[in-house]
Amino acid sequence: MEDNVLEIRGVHKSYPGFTMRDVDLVVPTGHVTGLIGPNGAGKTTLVKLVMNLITREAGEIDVFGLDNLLHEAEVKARIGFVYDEPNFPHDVNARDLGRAIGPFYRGWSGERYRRLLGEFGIPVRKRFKALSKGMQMKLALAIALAHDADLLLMDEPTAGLDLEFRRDLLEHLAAILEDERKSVLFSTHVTSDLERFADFITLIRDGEIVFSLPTSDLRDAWGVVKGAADVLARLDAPDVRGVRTGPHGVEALVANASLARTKCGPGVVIDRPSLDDVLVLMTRGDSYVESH
Amino acid sequence: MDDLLVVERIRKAWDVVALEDVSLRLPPGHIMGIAGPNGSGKTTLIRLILGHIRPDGGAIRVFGDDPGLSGRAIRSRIGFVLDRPISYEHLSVTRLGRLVADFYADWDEVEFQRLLDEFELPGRRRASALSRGMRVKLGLALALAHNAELLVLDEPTTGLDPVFRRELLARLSAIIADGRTSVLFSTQILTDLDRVADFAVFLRGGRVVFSGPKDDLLDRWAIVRGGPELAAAAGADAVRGIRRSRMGFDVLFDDMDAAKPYCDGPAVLERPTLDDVFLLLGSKESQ
Amino acid sequence: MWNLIRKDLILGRWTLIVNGSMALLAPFILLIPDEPPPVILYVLYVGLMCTMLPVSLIAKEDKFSATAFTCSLPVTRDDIVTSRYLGGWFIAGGWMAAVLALGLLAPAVRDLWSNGAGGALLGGLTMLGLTIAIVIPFTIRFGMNGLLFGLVGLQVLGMVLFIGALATGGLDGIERAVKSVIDAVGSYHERVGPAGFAVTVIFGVALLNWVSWKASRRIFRTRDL
Amino acid sequence: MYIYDIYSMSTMTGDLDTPETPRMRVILSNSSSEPIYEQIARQIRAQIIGGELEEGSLLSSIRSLARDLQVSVITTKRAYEELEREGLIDTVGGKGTFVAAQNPQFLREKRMSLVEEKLADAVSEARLVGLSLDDLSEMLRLLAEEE
Amino acid sequence: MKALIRKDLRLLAPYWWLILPGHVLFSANGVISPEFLFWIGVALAASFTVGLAVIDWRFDADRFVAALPVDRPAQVRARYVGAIGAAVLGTALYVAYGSVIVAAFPARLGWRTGAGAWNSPEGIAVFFLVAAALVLILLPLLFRLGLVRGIWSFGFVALAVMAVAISRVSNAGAEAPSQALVEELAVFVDDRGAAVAWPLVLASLMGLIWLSARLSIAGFRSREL
Repeated sequence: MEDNVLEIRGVHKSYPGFTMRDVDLVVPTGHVTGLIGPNGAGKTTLVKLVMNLITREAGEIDVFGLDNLLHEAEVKARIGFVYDEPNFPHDVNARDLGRAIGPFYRGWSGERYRRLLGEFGIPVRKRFKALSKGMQMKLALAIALAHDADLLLMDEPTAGLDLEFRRDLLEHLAAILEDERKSVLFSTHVTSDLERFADFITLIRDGEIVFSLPTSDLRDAWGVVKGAADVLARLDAPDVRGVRTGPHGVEALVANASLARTKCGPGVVIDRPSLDDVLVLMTRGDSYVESH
Repeated sequence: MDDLLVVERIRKAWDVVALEDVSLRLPPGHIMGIAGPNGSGKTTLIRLILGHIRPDGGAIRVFGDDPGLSGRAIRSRIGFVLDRPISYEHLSVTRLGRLVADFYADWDEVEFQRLLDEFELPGRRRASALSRGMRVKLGLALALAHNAELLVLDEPTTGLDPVFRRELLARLSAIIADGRTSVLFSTQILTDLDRVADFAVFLRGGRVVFSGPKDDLLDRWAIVRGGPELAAAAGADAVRGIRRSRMGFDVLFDDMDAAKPYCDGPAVLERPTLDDVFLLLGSKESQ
Repeated sequence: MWNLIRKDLILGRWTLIVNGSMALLAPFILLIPDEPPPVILYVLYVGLMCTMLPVSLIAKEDKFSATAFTCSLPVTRDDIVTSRYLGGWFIAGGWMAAVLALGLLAPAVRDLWSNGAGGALLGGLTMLGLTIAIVIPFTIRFGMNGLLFGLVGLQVLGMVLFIGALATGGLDGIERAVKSVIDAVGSYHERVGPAGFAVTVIFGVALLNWVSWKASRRIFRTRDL
Repeated sequence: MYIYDIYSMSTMTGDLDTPETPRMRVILSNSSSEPIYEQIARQIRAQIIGGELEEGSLLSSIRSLARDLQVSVITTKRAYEELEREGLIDTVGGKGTFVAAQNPQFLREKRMSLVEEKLADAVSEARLVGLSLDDLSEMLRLLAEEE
Repeated sequence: MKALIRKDLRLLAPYWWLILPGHVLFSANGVISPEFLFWIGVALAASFTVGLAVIDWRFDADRFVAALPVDRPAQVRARYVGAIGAAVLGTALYVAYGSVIVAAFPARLGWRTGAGAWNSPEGIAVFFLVAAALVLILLPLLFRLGLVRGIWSFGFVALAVMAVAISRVSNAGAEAPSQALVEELAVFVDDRGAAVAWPLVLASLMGLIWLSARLSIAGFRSREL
């Protein structure tokens, strides 16, 4: 059993206006890895590279220890995928989709698929176009979860879904993860979902992996130092991950809050960073290109 | 300065009840966030304010008038961004500006150009070529360029990344700084309300589950997470919601002091996040 | 790979039924007032309607950009291309045979086959083969809109050439060239006789499909979805 | 590396510590259990008693403070109301909010209660850690001599 | 209301260079006969009138417009001004194309001239009536039922109107219904004398427009957006 379900080494991919150069990423098995980053950072590109929807100029991608080009079919047989724009034909209903997709997967269970449809409240006969956006996403999820995949690859699966469904979905995924052979790679803008649920967080920006860290590190070791401008001088530079100046002082994201505490003394506020804070403080203003 | 928006016991139903007995008030110079799951009535409420539909029961007053009767006058003082931020996407940004400008007597072209620069929106680019975040900003620029007194935004932050969201919310905070303009926006991401929202309204199945200053929730309310013995707390009057958790029960209190007696022993007393409040408030067990 | 064809059949059920029924209208050709039409017309009509089936499936997949979904299933890209060719032949060929067989039940249609049956069938198969060989690589490379633009572009080009030839009086030059090609085929037909001619045509169509299949695989391998 | 240069850039240009009118400084923490409006009131009260905000100086308005701190207007209003009840600030209709005239005696009293409060915290912390009274007074003596 | 009209013009602005050449090419078929020219003219006029009528649905902007400071009667009035304007434009184009054709092929065609001819006042009035009638029926349905149900019900209503019109006129001349209508109007004008007939025709036309507008306003007032 591989200790890494997904390994991306030295991948190079470029679009007009966007390049991703020698990207390395490792997704450990049996865990949930959250992928966060601003629009156009390359989250969707990564997912598409793994699924071989787009070609790459250089680099290797191993899934379940197998090269995803040489063993394309076998690798994809064990991946459950959900894209931010579920692109099923519009005049198809859930029952047809199940009958058409089922045979592709060894682990497919029609019974589990029906149970998921019931649980997610998806009408079996209704045409795809007639479903609400939320319902369309739930159908894509039902299909991804119905064939007992070892890796769930999700690009923005909860876009436009409400809090209650997101919580149920996370609980559903948590149940799946009790089997430590399963893993989840989950890209989202709603970072509050990841805060409690993800074991590792990978931040990607402008085509570069900025870091891949356990969520506990971000939550417990990292800190946001808030204070007057002179506070920055007291911090040692390599520890600072990002700075933002506000009308009332500065906010500095540091990778070692306890170290910062010793440096700054008791008077300075050091908060626990939310993932939004991490993302905002490590992003330089508003540099957005078309989302990839 | 009386309230900009007054909604009294509004009822609206098609084959299913969309809004039932909803009341809220929005004074000038404040931000109100409306949160709720899909189909909880958020968009219905916005359509009522814009006069797209008429209520079946209750009354709604915007700037003191009924949107159904004097909709035109009211809408000339409202800036809106619908959940589809931009229509007529085949037009360029400047052309869209000219089209919308025609409808507003007090359209301020200088302000519109300034907003386009601030939001880094290229004038010649077609709206269809903009990302969702950029389109929301264009919608906002169009809404702000005729110094509207009430801004109505339907799920502006859905699908935006955190940096964009925080920037948009900061912009809303700046808008109300003049003390005259108010903002009403719906959202599914409760962290949007954490910071700048003054009032929070939680809708579930068309009913108001909470409505009031958001600070009450963050400063006064409390959550006790504990074992099965907490089931006994269900009866207490300060309890606003109770929900089964893995280890036992999570109980939501609307007063920190009322919660203290329940957290002796293993139970933990915490300050709630808006996500927790929202989930616990409407949870089935609490009804 | 047969799963892919099965998937297309299930998901494209309604499209196939609607377009397929068009082929069933073939016998109405008999209503044309003058003496019964040559059987080649009947077969070509059925052939054309049947080739619309795979083309409409490809158009549907292209319209909803469902190819990304198909490509995410546990299949290789080559499987997808191969399933389009085999699927095309299987669906179009199969339905064409069925419709023609069905037509035999009606006596009026049966005696249509009295003369020139072989040629007609050959014509139908050739058209089927040519359409599949051209449409699939074209749609993979340029998508359905590309194909439509291409067709419209060809028509406009044809019109321009025609007017150009009309203006410069080169019309008969083109006629002569076309006539010479027809004569060459005619003389070849005499030399090898109908059976030999049929074999060569079938071999030609098969070769074309093979080349087209190879090209499509190469194009699709590097196409970003 | 990108992150380093942002840090050094901000210090080099020194735009952070340009001398400004003695402005009120409020740093909010969102993970402390103290409500936001109390944090605001506490920090402004300390800056008034500490003398950084002299008598009569103009404070930023409720709304511009809310905008700066990215909090709700109601929060800053509640903080100002609390300070006004304590007589530390007063709002002149139309002109804004000013630091109220503090009579020195009232100021000393306020400072004394502040010191008392801090000592009480120190004592409770010490008890938690198991420090005895002598150790605590020893530490106090060392700290006092240092200044 | 003026802003709404300018809006529609602005929306069409990027498309003019595409619409006009298409129309000119299409109208060339009118060379066959006045009947052909008439119906092609009506088709062209309809492309303007119906195009304008559904423009906000085409861009999925009906909620966007309803959120602007305009009341519903103003939207209806602006839509009618646009529709009638388009019908006038269609009529003008019809006459223009006709005159170009007559000028280019005078001898061979020998179209009828004088009273009851395609370009006589009666001919133009009938053309305008038919072009406008189309949209005067469609708009109330669109405003009351929205796009999808509006177009469906329009289909049925239009069929009914066509059936009535053709059955009434068929005895006069099956193969040229429009010219038959023109003759009928010419006879109507002769009987009563131009001074009486034309005001009557104009009055009935205005009445028709007014009635359709009233229906639309009533329907749109209570429509939920």
